[in-house]
Amino acid sequence: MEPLDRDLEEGLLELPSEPMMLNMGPSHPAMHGTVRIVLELSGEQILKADVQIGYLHRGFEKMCERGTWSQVFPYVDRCNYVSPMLNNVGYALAVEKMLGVTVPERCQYYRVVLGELARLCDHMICSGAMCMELGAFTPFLYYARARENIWDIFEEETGARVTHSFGRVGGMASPPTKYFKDMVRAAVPRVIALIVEGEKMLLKNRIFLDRLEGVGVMSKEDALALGWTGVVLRASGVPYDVRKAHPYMVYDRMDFDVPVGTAGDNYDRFMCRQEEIRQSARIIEQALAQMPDDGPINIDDPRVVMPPKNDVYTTIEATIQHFKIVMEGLKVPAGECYSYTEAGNGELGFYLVSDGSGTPFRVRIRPPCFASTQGLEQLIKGAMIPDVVPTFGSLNMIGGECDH
Amino acid sequence: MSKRVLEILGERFGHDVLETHSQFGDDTAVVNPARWLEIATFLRDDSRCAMNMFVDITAVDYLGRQTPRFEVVMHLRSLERGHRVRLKARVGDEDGQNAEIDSVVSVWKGANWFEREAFDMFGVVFRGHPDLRRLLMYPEFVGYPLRKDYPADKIQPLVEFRNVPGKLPPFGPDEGMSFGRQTHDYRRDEPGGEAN
Amino acid sequence: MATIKIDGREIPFEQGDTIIRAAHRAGIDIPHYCWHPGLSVAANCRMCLVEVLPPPGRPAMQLEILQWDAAKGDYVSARKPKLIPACQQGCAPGMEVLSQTSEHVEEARSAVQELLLLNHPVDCPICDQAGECRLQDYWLEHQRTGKRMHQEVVHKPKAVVFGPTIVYDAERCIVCTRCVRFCEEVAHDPVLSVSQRGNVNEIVISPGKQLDHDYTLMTEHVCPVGALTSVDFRFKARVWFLRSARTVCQGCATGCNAYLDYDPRNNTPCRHRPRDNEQVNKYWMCDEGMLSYKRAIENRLLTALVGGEDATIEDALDAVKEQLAGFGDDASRVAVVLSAQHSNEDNFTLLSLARTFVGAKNLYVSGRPLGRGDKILMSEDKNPNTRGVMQLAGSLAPKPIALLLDAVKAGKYSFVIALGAELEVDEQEALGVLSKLKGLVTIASHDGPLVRAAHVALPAMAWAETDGTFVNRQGLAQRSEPALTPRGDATAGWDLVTRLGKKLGYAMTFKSLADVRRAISAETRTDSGANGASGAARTDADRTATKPEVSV
Amino acid sequence: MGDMTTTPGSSVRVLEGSETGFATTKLDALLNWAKKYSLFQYPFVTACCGMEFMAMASPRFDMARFGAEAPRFSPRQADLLWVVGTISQRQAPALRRIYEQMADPKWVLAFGTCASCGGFYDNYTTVAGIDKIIPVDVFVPGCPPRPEAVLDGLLLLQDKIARGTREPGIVKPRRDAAVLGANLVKLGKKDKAAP
Repeated sequence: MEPLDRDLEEGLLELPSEPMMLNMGPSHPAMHGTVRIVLELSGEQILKADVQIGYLHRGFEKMCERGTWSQVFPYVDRCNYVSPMLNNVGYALAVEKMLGVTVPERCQYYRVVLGELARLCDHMICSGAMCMELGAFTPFLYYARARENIWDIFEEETGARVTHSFGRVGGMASPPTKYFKDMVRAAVPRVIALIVEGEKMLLKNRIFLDRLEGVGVMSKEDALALGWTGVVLRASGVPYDVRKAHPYMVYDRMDFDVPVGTAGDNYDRFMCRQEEIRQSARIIEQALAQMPDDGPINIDDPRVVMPPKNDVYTTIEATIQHFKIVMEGLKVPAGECYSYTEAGNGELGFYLVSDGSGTPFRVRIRPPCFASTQGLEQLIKGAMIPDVVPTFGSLNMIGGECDH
Repeated sequence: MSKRVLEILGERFGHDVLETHSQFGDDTAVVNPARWLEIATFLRDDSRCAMNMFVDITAVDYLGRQTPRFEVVMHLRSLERGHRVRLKARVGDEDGQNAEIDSVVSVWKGANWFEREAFDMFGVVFRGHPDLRRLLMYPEFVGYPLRKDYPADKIQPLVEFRNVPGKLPPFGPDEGMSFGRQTHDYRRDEPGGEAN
Repeated sequence: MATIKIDGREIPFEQGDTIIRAAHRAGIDIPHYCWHPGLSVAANCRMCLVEVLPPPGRPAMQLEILQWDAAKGDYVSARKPKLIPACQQGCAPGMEVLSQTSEHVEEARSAVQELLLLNHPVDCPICDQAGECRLQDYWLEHQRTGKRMHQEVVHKPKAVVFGPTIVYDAERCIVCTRCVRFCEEVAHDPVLSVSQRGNVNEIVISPGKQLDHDYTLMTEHVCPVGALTSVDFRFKARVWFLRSARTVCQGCATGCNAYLDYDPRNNTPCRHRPRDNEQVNKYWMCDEGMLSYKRAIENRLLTALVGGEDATIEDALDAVKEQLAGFGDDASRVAVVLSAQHSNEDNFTLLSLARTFVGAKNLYVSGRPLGRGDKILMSEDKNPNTRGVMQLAGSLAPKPIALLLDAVKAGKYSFVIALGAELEVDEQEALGVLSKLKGLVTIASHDGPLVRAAHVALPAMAWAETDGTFVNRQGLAQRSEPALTPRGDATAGWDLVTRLGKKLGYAMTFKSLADVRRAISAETRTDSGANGASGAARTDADRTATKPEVSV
Repeated sequence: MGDMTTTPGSSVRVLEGSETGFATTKLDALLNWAKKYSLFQYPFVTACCGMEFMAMASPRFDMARFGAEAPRFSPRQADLLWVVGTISQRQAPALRRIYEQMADPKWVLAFGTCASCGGFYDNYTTVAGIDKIIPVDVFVPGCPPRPEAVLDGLLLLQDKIARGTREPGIVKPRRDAAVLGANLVKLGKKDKAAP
């Protein structure tokens, strides 16, 4: 395993006492995700921390250079497995940006709704896992139960519970089911109710609050300089939300607020997530109301979208189309583009380089929690060991995304 | 909307801004790697640019397509003005040697891990980086996986594998991801005879 | 030079050019099925229709048509320009042609494409052409609409056997008559013709005849769709898994330029395709050559042999040292056999070993025996590099192998170093004679008499595995790219010779192919005989570099 | 190990085929029965499959029903190692160390395709199946597997424990008509009419 490459001498200079090394991870009970933190302690206090990631590096970017543009979707899915739909949509938007196409309105609303549902899951799991690691197991069970409600919808729509691979360039894999709106309308209130119940258990809990409030404070300027985005940045008081700052799809027609923290500590991060869940619920409501009930889901361009399967088996034109897209891949104009969306943890960026062929030349993912995790070191320096757990939890590091 | 930034850069740094283009709505400036740090600092401090949000640093390997071989790509955003710009610098020669560029950690400390990752994956050395070591791969790893000439399925195990008698590997030599579409075969100059 | 304008782009043309030929030369691709640069014009696919603007001051030639007006729900009369097949219309100076920029043209192409696909079967999954099929490409480029005809399609015979090498599928056929014209005009064996008319027409073979001339596989190659398939390649590989290397055919002294398509996943060659070269093979190759790709893997010498037993190359080289004890003493007792089967580089290395270091004056050349030739492409000399060997040897010209045997019978030689395995004389007596030798070392890529006779045999790379230059019968030196990764212990011939020389204590310094090439050009510059070779080598390299990759 | 023959009516089960044949008695069976329902598990959760693992622990698919309730976050106290998710080359030493820290008797369950064979990460950084590093008792395919499949895997493991065999087992897809029927209904729900 990787040795701690800070020499002890300078540690000795700073401290009369012998500092103690503590190794958290890569598989630590009190920390989800696979990260290893090498701590240098004096007693309970953390003098130095070396955060080492990469234990879940799966070569995402390398694999993308080996298939067609559409074969990237399964990989994006597994980058952020807590809210795969957001990554799906993000990547689809990036490729569509290069192709210069926009999907039909119905599809945009569909994407928004599914995306926000995924955001619900993301925030719930983050909060849930965090309080589980703080010993509050019951709220986690509530949140997990609430997530099941949403996953039922995903399963109904996409056929998969977790990794949907449902996004497509120029549309979605299939149109919404007949009962889509009813299902969502029925599920969301139940989810919110469960969340409220969970909150009741947490927000009056002295221990919980003490471990959150005033712990892991990140100032506005540092958060910016560190490249933080999303909830963690907003909790530090910067109202930056891609959905507001650079509205994509139909977010500009949605009326929702961006919760902003004041202190930038764990508590703010936690509360921002809780509030965003409610905002997402609002967005879903409006989106469902505005979403047209019929109309095409995919753009009408044989060079991009797959033909209907039954045509493929019966007509030569569809067969040719299918062949072209599957065997050669859809051709993306040569060039480079950076597309960014608001994912669960913040700005999810895709920097794509195409050489005009059916295969990506380079797919660069800019994972939001990569930036936030590198802030962990600063957050826990000088803190106590127990503070590592809630701080790390509140950053919501997703292994697959952070380690690519 | 950030074409303005390109103009500012142009008039401030003259022909050290090698080329600029705006494609798919992104504005890009390819700059002289020697003045990388200087330009970065300017972009952050100049009130008209105010690029105080660091977004991303990565590299791209154009083996056999252009020299210098690597492109270091940086994305920046301004919180106040809400505009973005992409900064690129070309470094490194054919065999991947002396790919070096200044580190911008002193400008945005967020660049720290991003530069470490770029170093880890491409072997681009960032001068003046506080601690430049591998981030995602383990120290024992030899080579730079995201370079085009690193075979995607070449593993370097840390623990020796058990040999289970009669157990087949999950992928045979001709199976798995190496499924042979005309991907970027850095040895061939032309895309095969497929054109005929 | 006179020029025409295509889509506003000025391109030159030569006297008698058609629009499409001028465009093709300029690298502009005007979609076409029936036109082929090497064949006469049929103008029956109508895919290459273009709009030719009238000369200034002249009215445009226009057609009265009835156009469907969706708003009115009725046909209204309209006018549109008369389109002209680019493959038939000759160029006139200053002519202005609209190809992609005219919506009339795009409309026409889409219509033509739709017509061609009307009765096309849903065969792509089982069709060898899929992936390199014009119908597929042009549908995506020019039609992109679904099927409007819902009636049952016309059914025609499938898998009709035209001959030993070609199978025909009438349903896929668009009757562009390329194959018919090829048989008539190039192969001079008009056995194919079109029968019936309208949408039931198909290609038929003359009664009682077979498609069995020497160029049958070319009919498959010129077929723009999957109608004609070669028995050899049928169902063997999917083309999108293949890579291509620019090689030179090894079948005979003509040295046709070819693409060697191989499957990188299992490192096997799959087929030869002709590579256009006006100077050598135009657009054609003979069946023999098309099938000669198999020699890359068949009957190969894959390990070093010492006394017929497998050995590592190192051991073999040691064995050579013993076998050739007293080798250097008397150069007159040493004979060196060059090979018309191997590349210039291999031969030159052996030559320099013989001339510079050993000082041997006795050169011979081995190769395959003469075969059938014709007036079109096939030459009787079945060796790809005879001319090259002669040019390299220069003044002291290598003698045929028969003389070597006589000399050996007469006990003139005791040592022979040979390149290549083939002999054009009867094997049995050759073996008998060669057994007299004190030491026979053979460096060969394939198995053969010389290998069987050799005391020590070293495995060389076949042409498909290494970079080599071959000089064809016109004296045109042509590079051949490596395609496959070497099989077995096969090593580059020049490298083997160098190591052999080192083993024997000579200071041979070739470290890379580049060294050898430099040495060759250094020598040929002084030697007038091979100026053609090196000069041609340059032109050839240029040509392959600048040749526009336009599909024909 | 060889296959197990049971003489009908007798409690003695004779194990043949292995180099040293021996007989097991009811006591062993009893012990196995005990082990079977008191699996203390150590979840080695790395990746996507962790989501489904949470779902398994959560109320709807309640693992506790099968006597595999208590998670032990120290390998020394655990006897069932769940390897949940992709194991990268960098992670491999940690995995092996944890396995070696576990006390016998111990079992390993490979949760998901990545743990079983590396999944579609056939690249420079992923271990193609944890059985290259540690012995595995049960493979649960799926990317990620549905909780039902995992429960099947758990039952399969318990069955193996009861029978005392260590042959690796793989969870097969359900083939019974009920499930197929359900699937068909599910597909039918998709609105074909929608464009």
